[in-house]
Amino acid sequence: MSENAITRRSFLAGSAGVAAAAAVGFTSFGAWQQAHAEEEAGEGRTEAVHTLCNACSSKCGYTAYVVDGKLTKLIGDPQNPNASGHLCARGYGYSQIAYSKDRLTDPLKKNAQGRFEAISWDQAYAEIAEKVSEIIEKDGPGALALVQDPRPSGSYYAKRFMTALGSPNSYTHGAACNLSKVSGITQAIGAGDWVSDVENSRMTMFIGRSYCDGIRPSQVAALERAYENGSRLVMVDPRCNNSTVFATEWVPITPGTDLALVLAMSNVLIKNHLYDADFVAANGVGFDEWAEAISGCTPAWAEQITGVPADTIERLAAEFAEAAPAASIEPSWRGAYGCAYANSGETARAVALFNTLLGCWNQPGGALLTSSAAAGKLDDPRFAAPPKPEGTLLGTAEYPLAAASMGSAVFAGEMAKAGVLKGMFFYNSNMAAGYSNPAYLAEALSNLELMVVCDVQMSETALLADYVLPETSYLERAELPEFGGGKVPYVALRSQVLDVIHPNTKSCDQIFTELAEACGVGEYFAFTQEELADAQLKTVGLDLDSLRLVGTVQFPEKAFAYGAAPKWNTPTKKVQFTSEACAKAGLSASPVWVEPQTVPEDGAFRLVGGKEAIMTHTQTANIPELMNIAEQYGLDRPWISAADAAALGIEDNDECVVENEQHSGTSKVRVTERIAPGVVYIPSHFGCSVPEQHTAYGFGLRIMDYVPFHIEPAYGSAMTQEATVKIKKVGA
Amino acid sequence: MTFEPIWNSIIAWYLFLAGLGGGAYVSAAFLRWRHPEAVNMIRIGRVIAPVVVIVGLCLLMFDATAGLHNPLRFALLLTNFGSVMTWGVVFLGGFTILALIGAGLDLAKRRVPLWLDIAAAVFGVCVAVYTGCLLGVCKTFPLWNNALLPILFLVSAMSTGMAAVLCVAIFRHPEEFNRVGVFKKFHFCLPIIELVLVASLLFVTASNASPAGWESVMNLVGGDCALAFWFLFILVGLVLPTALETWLLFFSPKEFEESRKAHWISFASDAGVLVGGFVLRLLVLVAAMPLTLVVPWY
Amino acid sequence: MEDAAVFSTLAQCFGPVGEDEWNELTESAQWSDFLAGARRLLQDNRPLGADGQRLSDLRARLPLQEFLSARELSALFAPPSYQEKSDFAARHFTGGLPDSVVPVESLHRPAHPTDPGVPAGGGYLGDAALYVRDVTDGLGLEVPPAFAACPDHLALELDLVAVLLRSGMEGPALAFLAERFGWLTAYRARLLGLDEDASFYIGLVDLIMGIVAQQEPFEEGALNGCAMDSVA
Amino acid sequence: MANYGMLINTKKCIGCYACRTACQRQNDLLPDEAFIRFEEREVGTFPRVRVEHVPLQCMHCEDAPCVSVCPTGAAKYGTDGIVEVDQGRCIGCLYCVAACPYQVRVRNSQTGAVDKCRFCTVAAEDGTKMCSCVEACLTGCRIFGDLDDPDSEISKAIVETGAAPIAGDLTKAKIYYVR
Repeated sequence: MSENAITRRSFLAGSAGVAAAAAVGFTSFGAWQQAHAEEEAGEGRTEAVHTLCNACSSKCGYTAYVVDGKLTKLIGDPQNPNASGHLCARGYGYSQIAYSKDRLTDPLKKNAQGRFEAISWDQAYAEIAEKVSEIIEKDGPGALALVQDPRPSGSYYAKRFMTALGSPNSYTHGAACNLSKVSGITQAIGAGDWVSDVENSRMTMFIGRSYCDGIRPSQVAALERAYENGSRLVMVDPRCNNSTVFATEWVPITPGTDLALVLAMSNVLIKNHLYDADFVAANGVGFDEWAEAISGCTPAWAEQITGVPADTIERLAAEFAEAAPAASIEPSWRGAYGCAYANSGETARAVALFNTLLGCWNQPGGALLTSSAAAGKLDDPRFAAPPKPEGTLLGTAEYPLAAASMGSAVFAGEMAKAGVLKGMFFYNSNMAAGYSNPAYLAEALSNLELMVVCDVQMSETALLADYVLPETSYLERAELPEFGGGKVPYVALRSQVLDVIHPNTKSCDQIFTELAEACGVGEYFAFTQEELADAQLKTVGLDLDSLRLVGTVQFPEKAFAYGAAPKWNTPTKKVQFTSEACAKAGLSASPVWVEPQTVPEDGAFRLVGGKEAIMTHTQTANIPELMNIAEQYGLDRPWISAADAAALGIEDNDECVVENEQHSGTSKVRVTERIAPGVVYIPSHFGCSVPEQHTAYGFGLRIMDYVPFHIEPAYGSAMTQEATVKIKKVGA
Repeated sequence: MTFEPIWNSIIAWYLFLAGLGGGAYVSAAFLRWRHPEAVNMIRIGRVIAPVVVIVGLCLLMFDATAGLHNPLRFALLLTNFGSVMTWGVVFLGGFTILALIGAGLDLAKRRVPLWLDIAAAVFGVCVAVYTGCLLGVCKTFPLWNNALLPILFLVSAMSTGMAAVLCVAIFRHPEEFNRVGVFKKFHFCLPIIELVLVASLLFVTASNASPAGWESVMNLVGGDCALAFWFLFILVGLVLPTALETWLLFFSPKEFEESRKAHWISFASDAGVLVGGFVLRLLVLVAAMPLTLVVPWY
Repeated sequence: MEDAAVFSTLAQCFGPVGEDEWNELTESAQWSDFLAGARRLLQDNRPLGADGQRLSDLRARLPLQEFLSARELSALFAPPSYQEKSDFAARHFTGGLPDSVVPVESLHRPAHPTDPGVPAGGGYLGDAALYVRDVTDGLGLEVPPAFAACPDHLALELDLVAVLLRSGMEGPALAFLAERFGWLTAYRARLLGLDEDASFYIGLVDLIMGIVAQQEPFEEGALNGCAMDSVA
Repeated sequence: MANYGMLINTKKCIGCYACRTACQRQNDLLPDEAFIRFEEREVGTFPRVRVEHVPLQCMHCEDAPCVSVCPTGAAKYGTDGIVEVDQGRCIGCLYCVAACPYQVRVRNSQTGAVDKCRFCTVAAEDGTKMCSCVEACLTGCRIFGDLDDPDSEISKAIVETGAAPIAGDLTKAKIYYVR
């Protein structure tokens, strides 16, 4: 049979003529490896590109070095205020996501048998657009929602897409992160957060916040300087976390009772007239009512609840008074009152009020209300915002105190279960595994008519979706400038470091622009990401190319000035010791003691989550570099105190059963002195149930399996630590 | 961080087989000296020696993966004469060659010169001692790092060598087996010496300055290796053979001693010695705890 | 069928191909010719590309049954339709799915026998990928953009062997064959692991591994040969 | 001829593993190939407990047990007091791994050869920007320098803090610990 055209066909372009392959250049693999090794040592064609790390929301700026198209070393940018010249382990490890073998490479659609199949982008866009218009016709745009963990481009494009469709339901991951904290503080001082001037402080207290576990390099450096300057640094935490290396005191506390501690310290300040009376008088409203309400919260009363000795509370309050105003309670993030307990919002309010008693707002070493840089108004009509959707964010009525910028994503889950929400988009969010009880969320989200997930790899949430849109890794895309606040506001830029590795993946700005065009709202996306970025930068006197060269630029002229009298944009324009909104929402006008929802019956332990320095919630578990550390040092193991372990006959590294009504699982446990009795700590990163995350799958316990689905009254958070567990040795 | 042993059973087999090979040839030389008439048993000793050692060497090369990927590198083994392993390669190489010649001549029914037997036996002893020194120089593991280990491995090598020869002899040449009284008496007392050596090794290690010694001994005596140590090594490897041999050699009547049933009992005790020999190497490798891991340095 | 064509056909089985090309390839005459060519390659003891024995002694050869299991054989004799092929590819030749078995060498580095612990594969763009890309550039060819992430895709590697044979570079073809297909054992295990029947592809993988084994004796010469004449 | 060494202040180590992952990026190591290992010690009992993280890596001993036991000469004394492993000679017998009292040599799971900390940060002495363990440490635990030069930063720090090798004179180790 003669040769014919078909069998001579070839994928390699330029070989149609076949015989033309130059007979010259063939080297065997061995020879190539030899040459490749020498060339690599000799620093072949190297480029240095500035980008922002995507391993957590700090978005540290660093310089990536690329040799012949392959990523090599990463060096933190000194001029970036978050990195200050360093990166943490996650930064180095997560950069390898670009080459991960578990990456999504094509758009996927779930077929009738419930299995995913690769489809083309056009088919995906068409079918999604059809479903979206169908839902809008039937139930209006309010039946659509978006949940995302904000990143530079994502927070603009995804939200704009949802607003363009006419839906007000744009949520962030806040309900499982810091929603209660931000909302509670806003009720008290009208701002969602502050920056504690730790390095200049004479005393700073950290409640459930460990700079050395939830790492932002600049904060670790500040903590170290404060420690060396002899500042009094108090870690209030059920766990002796890694920040105790730079702490003068560890105050172990019963989980969920931080509110009692803060109220008791406030009580001591007020009773002994140790607080800044004129500052309170000048800036506060309703102080007397609060003073009266917490008159019973004596240190002795607090000792029963928190387990912290009364004289320690007395002493801490006195030390605060003596150190004021160069002292403050650090705002914390997720650990203690970000979203953990039924009293988290109120705790945040109390902490803000306590700082007010110290009169430390905007004082050196105190709590600084810093402003953030922002892009000016863009007059180019293409960038005009889509009309504001009518109707409010789902959940505003049920959870009036929840900060509108975040919304209660867990309530959105409940609405999906109830059929109010028909279509949901997820970007850079693994809600099904991390926000609340995965079993409940899986059931709720599978009730949706349309579920679209945009991510880099398959996640628990993507497994539930109808359509999965593969995004490029953060190293293969450029994003909008990141305007940030702090002592010196700045703007930082993520430029594209690597060529797109998987040709069929797109960056999020492309995806949401093309989705908008498919859904007929393309007119709000008539620009490229570069054009928008350049326009934004021009409003602050910069441009894209100059920022690309430098990576981060600071605005010294907008720097924070000590002593500036803070403006309280609360309804009363004062620090609200009593909040009318809280009263209307069914809470006490002024923050008083609220019992956490779950009280462990005998033999059960209070469950706390927490961060390991090498992991970011469930996002980095599939990175071999990082997971290998967790495996080698058993960082997935639950912690139990030496006293409790002895009572249960458990030794270090024993295989134990950890169970409650929600879930039961087995794991080796770590018996340690570094945790308060009556408490079990499970790190919040493991127990991945996604088979194609080959490195992460099935390793360790997932803490959220043990937490029932419930929502914090008025604030709308997921109450991620309102759970108790029992532990017993396997076979015991 | 839990400590994972560096070497696994492959290296334990290598040490065991190298020692056994050395012991087998020494047995052959001893038989030639004390029981020259036991020609077949001498041949058995000479044949077992090279075969077992070669198998051990192959296992070693298989485990040294970087060498397996580029076999040329094995030639570099003779670079650093400060290293015990280099001397080991010299002894093993020399011994294998001499043993092969000895076995070849013997199988070809040609007379094996005395000097060859002596040289091979000396190399055999060197190989046996080398396996002990190989571990002995590692300061990291108190269980290894003392003078007793080479002697213990030497005695174990001789004992397992003799046991191997006896085991084969029981089946192939029972009549010769019955007449090698002196050999059997020597073979009888080796496990007892080994018992004493192991006991003193444990005492010396346990009293080591660093708790790593204590941890290693606890691993052996009470830890997760306890079952293997007490049952497989002490009981099956040492105590049982000694008891059986005592009964056979000294208390049982002559004719019973040569009966088929007694042969089976001797075979069982020799097999026990072999099992004990291997388990000794394995336990020493696996139970040893490193110095710096456990040491809470103040 | 000539050796180069056998490899081209194998490449097109694993790579994305148009509907009419696939139908033309798998209509009976063409496909049985491919199987005959493959059968010859499995048994001839002659280096790749050399014509050696003529067609006449084809019959005297052992049938394919000697080399493949019954299931694989029946699958090979009845190649999937274009629709079946693209559906299988949509479910399995794409990344990030529970049963993705993307045929890319860097993802399936051969684990060393004594090292069960070695992870199944590294990531994309491993050394193998960079090597194949450099070799392709060296030959004046170009890796198609769709394969940017995986120049060491099985389709491209098979295609490269075919191209080398067609341009009279038997030595390099043999060397490339010897070096680049060790990972198929690991890949075959992944194919077997699928709960879906992949015997067509397992059969093809067995064919390739059989050919590589058959060419074993000739590979030594080729490997040293081309290492010497590697012109940078 | 310099004689390079390192000082590690474990009082400032927060056990964040940044040095290990940075080293893997700087030297393009496998995910399971770590040149730095960590010991964690709890001092005291609840609630008066203190945690100490101790990073351990090749001490580049002047009387290196690994060099003395390596049969193929792969482990050898390189220039400026840096102990090297010649990847071309190593057969993977793991003798050096057993002989190293600090257990800081690791076997490459792909090639089977053994490798260890290469004091790669020496390249930073002439200003090349690197993400080696010294530069990457968030709290500046490490100082690298020439031990023979009395007024190098490391020599002065050793004198000032009284730093000493982790296991006394077990070997002439060149990493000095402040604890």
